[in-house]
Amino acid sequence: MPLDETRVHELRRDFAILSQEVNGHPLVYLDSGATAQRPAPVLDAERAFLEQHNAAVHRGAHTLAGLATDDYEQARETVARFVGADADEISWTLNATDAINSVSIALAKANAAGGAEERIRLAAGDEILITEAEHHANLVPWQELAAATGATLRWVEVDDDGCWSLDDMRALITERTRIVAFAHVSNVTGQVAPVAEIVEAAHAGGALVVLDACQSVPHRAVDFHALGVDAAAFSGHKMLGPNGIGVLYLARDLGRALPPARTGGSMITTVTMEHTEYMEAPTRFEAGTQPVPQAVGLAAAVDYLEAIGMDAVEQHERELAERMVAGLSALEGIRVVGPAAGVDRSGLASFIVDGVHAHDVGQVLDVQGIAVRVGHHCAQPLHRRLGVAATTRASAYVHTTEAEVDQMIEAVAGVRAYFGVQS
Amino acid sequence: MPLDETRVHELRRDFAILSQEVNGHPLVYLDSGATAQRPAPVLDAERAFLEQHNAAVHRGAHTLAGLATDDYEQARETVARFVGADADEISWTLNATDAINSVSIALAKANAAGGAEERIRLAAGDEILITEAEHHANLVPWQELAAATGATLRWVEVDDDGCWSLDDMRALITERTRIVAFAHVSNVTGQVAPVAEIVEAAHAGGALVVLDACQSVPHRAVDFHALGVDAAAFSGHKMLGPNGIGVLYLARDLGRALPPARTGGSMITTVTMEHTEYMEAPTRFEAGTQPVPQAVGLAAAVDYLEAIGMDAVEQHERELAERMVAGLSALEGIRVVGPAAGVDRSGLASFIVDGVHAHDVGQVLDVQGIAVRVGHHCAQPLHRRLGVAATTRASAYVHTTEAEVDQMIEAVAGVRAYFGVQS
Amino acid sequence: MSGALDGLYQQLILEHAKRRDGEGLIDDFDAERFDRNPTCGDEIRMRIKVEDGIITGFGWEGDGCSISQASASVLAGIAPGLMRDDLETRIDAFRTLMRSRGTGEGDEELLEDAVAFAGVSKFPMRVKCAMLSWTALEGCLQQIDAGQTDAGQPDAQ
Amino acid sequence: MSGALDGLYQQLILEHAKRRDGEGLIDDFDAERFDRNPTCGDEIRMRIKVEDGIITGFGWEGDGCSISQASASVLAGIAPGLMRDDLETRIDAFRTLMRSRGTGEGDEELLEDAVAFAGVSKFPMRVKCAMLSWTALEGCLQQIDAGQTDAGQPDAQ
Ligand SMILES: Cc1ncc(COP(=O)(O)O)c(C=O)c1O
Ligand SMILES: Cc1ncc(COP(=O)(O)O)c(C=O)c1O
Repeated sequence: MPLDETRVHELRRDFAILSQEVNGHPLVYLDSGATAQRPAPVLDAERAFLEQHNAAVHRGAHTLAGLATDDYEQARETVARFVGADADEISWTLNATDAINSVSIALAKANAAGGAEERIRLAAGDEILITEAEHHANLVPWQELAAATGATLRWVEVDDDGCWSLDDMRALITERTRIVAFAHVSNVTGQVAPVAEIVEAAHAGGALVVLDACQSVPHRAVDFHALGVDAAAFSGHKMLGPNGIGVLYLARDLGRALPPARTGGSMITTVTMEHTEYMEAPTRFEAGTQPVPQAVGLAAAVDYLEAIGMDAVEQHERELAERMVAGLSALEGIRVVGPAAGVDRSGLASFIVDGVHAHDVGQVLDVQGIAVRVGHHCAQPLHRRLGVAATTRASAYVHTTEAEVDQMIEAVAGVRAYFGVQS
Repeated sequence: MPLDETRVHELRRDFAILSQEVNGHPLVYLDSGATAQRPAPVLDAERAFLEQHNAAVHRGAHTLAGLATDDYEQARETVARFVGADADEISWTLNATDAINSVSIALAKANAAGGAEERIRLAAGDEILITEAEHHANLVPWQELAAATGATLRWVEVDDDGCWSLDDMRALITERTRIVAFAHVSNVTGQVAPVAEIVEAAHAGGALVVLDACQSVPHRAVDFHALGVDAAAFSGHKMLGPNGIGVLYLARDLGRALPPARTGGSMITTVTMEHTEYMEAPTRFEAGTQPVPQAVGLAAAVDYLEAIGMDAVEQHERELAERMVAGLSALEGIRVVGPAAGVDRSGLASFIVDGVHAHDVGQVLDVQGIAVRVGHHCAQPLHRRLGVAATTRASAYVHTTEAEVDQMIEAVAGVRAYFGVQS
Repeated sequence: MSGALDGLYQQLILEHAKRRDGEGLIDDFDAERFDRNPTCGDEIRMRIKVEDGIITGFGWEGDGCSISQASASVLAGIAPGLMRDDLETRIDAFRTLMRSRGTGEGDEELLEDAVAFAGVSKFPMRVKCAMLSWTALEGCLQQIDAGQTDAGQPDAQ
Repeated sequence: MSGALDGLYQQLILEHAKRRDGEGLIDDFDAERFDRNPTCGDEIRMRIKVEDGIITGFGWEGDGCSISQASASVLAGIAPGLMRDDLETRIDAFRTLMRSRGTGEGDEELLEDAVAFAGVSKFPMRVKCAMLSWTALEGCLQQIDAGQTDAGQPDAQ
């Protein structure tokens, strides 16, 4: 079933926050790329859990603890199935950033301890390959791992539109490459990476592939097994789910090989004062009390998205993105970055208004109730390459209407005149 | 105002989960030491935030982002004030375990990178001092840090009741000691550590003090500045607040010296492909999208606790603990561990039922609707010293009544007979 | 209280928890395994001897709740003298019973005294207590197949 | 839209954002500072010269929103020629105005063209844009006190 205007308006009723007025105008929320809003079923699922089953999981023997543990593991199953993974390949983290750091910290630990398996060992001369378009969350942790191991960080450069090419990526994958990390979908340009092709090239040389799936899992059907990646990360708050929960996918083999980044309760089998033995994945990667109500909420978000259908979500956003790109590009002095028209892009558009700083653009939209994001979007190198400190980004989700997109475009159309910039 | 029965019954109305029946009996929840329940004002605060102000903080320029940022920083102020800290000394983590790991991982990083300040540098011959009573969360990370730096892990031993002494601790603090880490209140014995005295001894030798405040902050007034500790950790879910949020306190000096354990968005000033510069504390320690609604919920929990008054909370729990200890100790074949009667202990009692495994004890209580925790409570070394694999722990909170404690004692009184253990 | 509990703590289980049949490690063995339930700390060390595909020696040492200890004791009355394939069938039957969430009764011919554990399946959190010794035995059999005799890995769940 | 925005984007501010008075780094200077607002990426590099306690040279280079750029331009009309103590009084007055959340009007004698920023205080998220150059100048003065001339630390917030 496509996500047509009727259905979108039905869905909007689930989002209380969208019925608010902001600065005297109905809120037009076009910042889902930064954080999504949560529909009532997600809020209700979390609250029901807290009012009926809440208890420490995997620890107690009492009835509530049993119910809570069932809900918790059921949530893991739901999320795993949603992304084409097995439940024991999914562990919870604070957010996607934490998930990526868990991999880089674990790799640094494994190397420091010595005796790590060949495929997770890095040394001087080895290379970690990323792209110039990465979010800082998928960039700085690799700088740190390079510093810790003596490996070299390399990157695929982007073009004038902020996009990078498969050919350039392939050319940089050599026998020295040990890790290839990149975003499935860019949070600035909306470019969609050819994951399977990169996995093939990377695995041919024995490199691990780490996928930043923050902007893909919420917006299109994703199957980690089919893609063949070794690790992946995404966040609950970007997919209609709770804050305070991220997901780390570790393919079974890698989950067996990696030591835990964090240690503590609930992830051990035996602890003496001298020595500790750890459980297997995924529990090994879940030290301390986990975000249990959040896992329940995230599973409810998955149910909500599946009820809409991820293909319908993708299609809806593609249409909105095309509308944004066409409408904005038609304006004098506006440059939309990212893939050319007709090329796959996710439901967002980042743009530069000639002569007006992004912050001022955002301000003009905000007084009209339109929430967009302005800044470097945690991608400074990309922006440096684009020659600006900041862009303005409008990002859509399931509740976004064509009318909202049009309203945003019309507001942008008035910006340059307001600031007296000549065309 | 003391927390008398009338007031306790008033408070109970805020906890929907407590009005449930479990196994045909009204729920008697005596497992707050593992995870506390959340009163309606906490749930409502989180939901109100999500339905009115939810947005990415410190990032957007739009109105919601501004409101969300205000709420978020206001929550930090509230929590900081509650524990006698300045707002910039408080950063959010996944849980207390994550907070302690953030310190140990940061120290390992600082050492590996070289050039760390003298006071945070560890080397072979240096010592990390903990106790045999620690929760695994305050034990395993220090084993890891010792392994990473070549330092030696030492510990204060406990006596037959599971308690350790200030004299023994002092005797082990030498000029080699660089870190002293211990629980303010033990989650098994309820023993309360003489923090100020230990801080004095540790600081005299130049060692840092890391306080595991998981079981103190929820249950009594705590002032980190007054105690003089260098770092401290506690969890939202144990203090009527949300899961998915922990608190790391870093005294200003230490916060300046420590590198971030995690890196990514929102904690940087400048990122190039080659190099990254970080913000100052607390932002430096908050990579990626933070648990913003949880921070708001945690602040609501603090408000709730402050409305009761932490002295009243402490007093209430002291009375309940005395009642537990007296009632249980009077039973044939029951041994309560922890401080002797009359000595300060928090609102819990862990005990051993002669001839009956803790798991069976918990089961007998559970069918009567009484939820207690059984197991090693993430303190295997302590239990090994007590000569058992598991104990049964009853732990109270603001909503616990004397009648509930009595019910628990009566249920325990029937256990040995049921299993046919002779007295 | 008794009513609710009696389905779980059958008289036979309470007796076995005290009798502890088969307790004690045998010296002449082909496989040894140490398993632990990390949630509650129950643990068992088991050794078996297999000759011509028949279990000829069986002994265990353990610490844990009455369910886990009784289960090892009951197993000591079943395993010795069986062909290993037959034993595997029984392990599977026991696992099926434990997973039945109160609906199964168990085949007394296959499971003998172990049918007394049928009530445990209504208490999902106790199922792993009952399974501990059976999983350890399964581990021993796998070791023999793999030709190892070293103590097994602590159980992860 | 104009109505709501005009309190923020006073005509004088829009003009200054274009005029960019004082733009360009001076070569002969006693203090230099680079500050950046990490949230939005606005940045400024500022150099000043001080002789006998009087600001005799002032120049800046920057990139950012109109508020931050106009604010630097306005400052260029205020700072040169002032005694440093006097300048500090004005920085404090500007900060007070910015923190007034729409209630302050600003003393025109002290703040001159900078009173045009009064409306910014109603937009809490833009206050740090307006403050950027003023904080940088404060940093320069502190450097002179401390006897350093190296570029400052990037601003943490
Ligand atoms: C004394 C103590 N320290 C640390 C922890 C770990 O807290 P969390 O599981 O919330 O990280 C706990 C609770 O489990 C505790 O009681
Ligand atoms: C592509 C991409 N990667 C990583 C992140 C980091 O996610 P989080 O802040 O939830 O950790 C984001 C979102 O901010 C993102 O868009």
